[in-house]
Amino acid sequence: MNEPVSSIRINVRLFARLKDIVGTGELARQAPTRATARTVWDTLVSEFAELRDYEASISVAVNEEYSRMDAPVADGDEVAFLPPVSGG
Amino acid sequence: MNEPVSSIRINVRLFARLKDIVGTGELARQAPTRATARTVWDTLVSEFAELRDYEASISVAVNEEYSRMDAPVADGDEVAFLPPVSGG
Amino acid sequence: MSDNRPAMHTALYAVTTDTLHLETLISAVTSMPDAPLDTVGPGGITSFVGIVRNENAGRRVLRLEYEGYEPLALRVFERIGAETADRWDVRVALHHRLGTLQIGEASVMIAAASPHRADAFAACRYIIERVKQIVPIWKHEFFEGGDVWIEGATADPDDDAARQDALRVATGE
Amino acid sequence: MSDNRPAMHTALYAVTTDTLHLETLISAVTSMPDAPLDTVGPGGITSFVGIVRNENAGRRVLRLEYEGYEPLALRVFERIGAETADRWDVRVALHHRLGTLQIGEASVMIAAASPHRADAFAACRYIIERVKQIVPIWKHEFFEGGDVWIEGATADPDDDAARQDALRVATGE
Repeated sequence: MNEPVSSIRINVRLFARLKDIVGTGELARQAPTRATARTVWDTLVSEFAELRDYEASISVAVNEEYSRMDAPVADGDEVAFLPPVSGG
Repeated sequence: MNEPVSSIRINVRLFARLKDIVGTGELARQAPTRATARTVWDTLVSEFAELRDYEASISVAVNEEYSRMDAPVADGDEVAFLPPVSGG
Repeated sequence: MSDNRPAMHTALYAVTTDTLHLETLISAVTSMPDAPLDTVGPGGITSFVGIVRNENAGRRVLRLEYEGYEPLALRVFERIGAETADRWDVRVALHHRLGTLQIGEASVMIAAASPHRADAFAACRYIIERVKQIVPIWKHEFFEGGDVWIEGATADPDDDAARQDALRVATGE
Repeated sequence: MSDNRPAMHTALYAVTTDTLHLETLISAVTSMPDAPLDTVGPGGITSFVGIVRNENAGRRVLRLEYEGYEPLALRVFERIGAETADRWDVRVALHHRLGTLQIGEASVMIAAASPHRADAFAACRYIIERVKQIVPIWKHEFFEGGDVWIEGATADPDDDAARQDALRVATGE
């Protein structure tokens, strides 16, 4: 295996303008075993600087449930970052 | 003519329980030329004592418009007496 | 039925023995035949449907028979519509059924379209309150063991206290 | 379309690219398959329909494209339904459309049935406020001269202040 033993794989979902910034709504990223949703977000921000504008306004969902940025994430989890919503 | 010169003819409309008390929803009554809606009502009450229960709660319409008991009525007018409403 | 469909389709106010259809009211408040093409359309439509219930004041209701003074009822509908238009940015429709209604059938339907949903909600609520206050329509209730004419409010469209009550309920103020 | 009609007919919550139909929601909130026959049915049904407008913030809107996180949106619909059931004596339905919507098309429909019309009105209003606060759906607005993602509220279902705001608007308290 090429990947470090201490790494997990996270399926990331992005929506609306976050998706436009990154260029896709679905991607995968590696994270340390004790990662939180914030760890995953910070990884994305390091790659896509424009995401930083959403630092204070995003919501996060883990495995299709609303969660918190400090929630731990596990290998294979789906972590979705949601810009401010505008349904209705 | 059999009717006195000073008399007018009023077409009376009654609804809901008023109609049940009188036994019809449409009737005609004579009234003096300077009659008001109240004059017509009092004529009916003198014939149908049960109507007196509605003294304080009826509304009146003259020629298909809400009116007042002290409004003058004219020959050929339609005067409707309305018990408390319960639409909806 | 097919004959009067075109007319019904644009009737904002109706008193009828026919079954009521909410789509008809919604069409009526959203189609604006006289409006210029660039007019901003409604952002929201609120509606209310009143349904005949099988229970009233502890009585098992079997059916209702609605009686109305039709020409005056229609004029009062228009009056209520004018009252809402004075107060809110809204286009409204109001249909009431007469005759025999079974449990579960719709007796009254209201629709209010507005660019602002607060206006649509307030107007719709105001209208049903005003219907119960001043529209010359009566329920004859047939229940297990008897029947009774329901008597609610003494109708007086000029009673400002009643109108203020309806406004308070509608706006929550 | 004909295939999913039976299922749609009883769906209280839906996120779909299909045209929305208010009759479907009203059927869903008035049919009570599990209720005993002597249950008191609803006395009133309040509904709300959100319509795509041709103007927003001074821009001439051409169309909207709605995107959603569907599985989470459905769970949030159920959560909002539970919030209303906790508070009011009401049965509710909530359908939201996704994909491309033209001006005048319905983006969201809500129905609330209750024995008490005050409950039906409050629940319906509460639901649209909550939809705008916490449902993971986004409007992509295409207007004359460009396009923009509309960003409203940071979604946080546990934000009690937001929930209290929605309650205040719904009850007028």
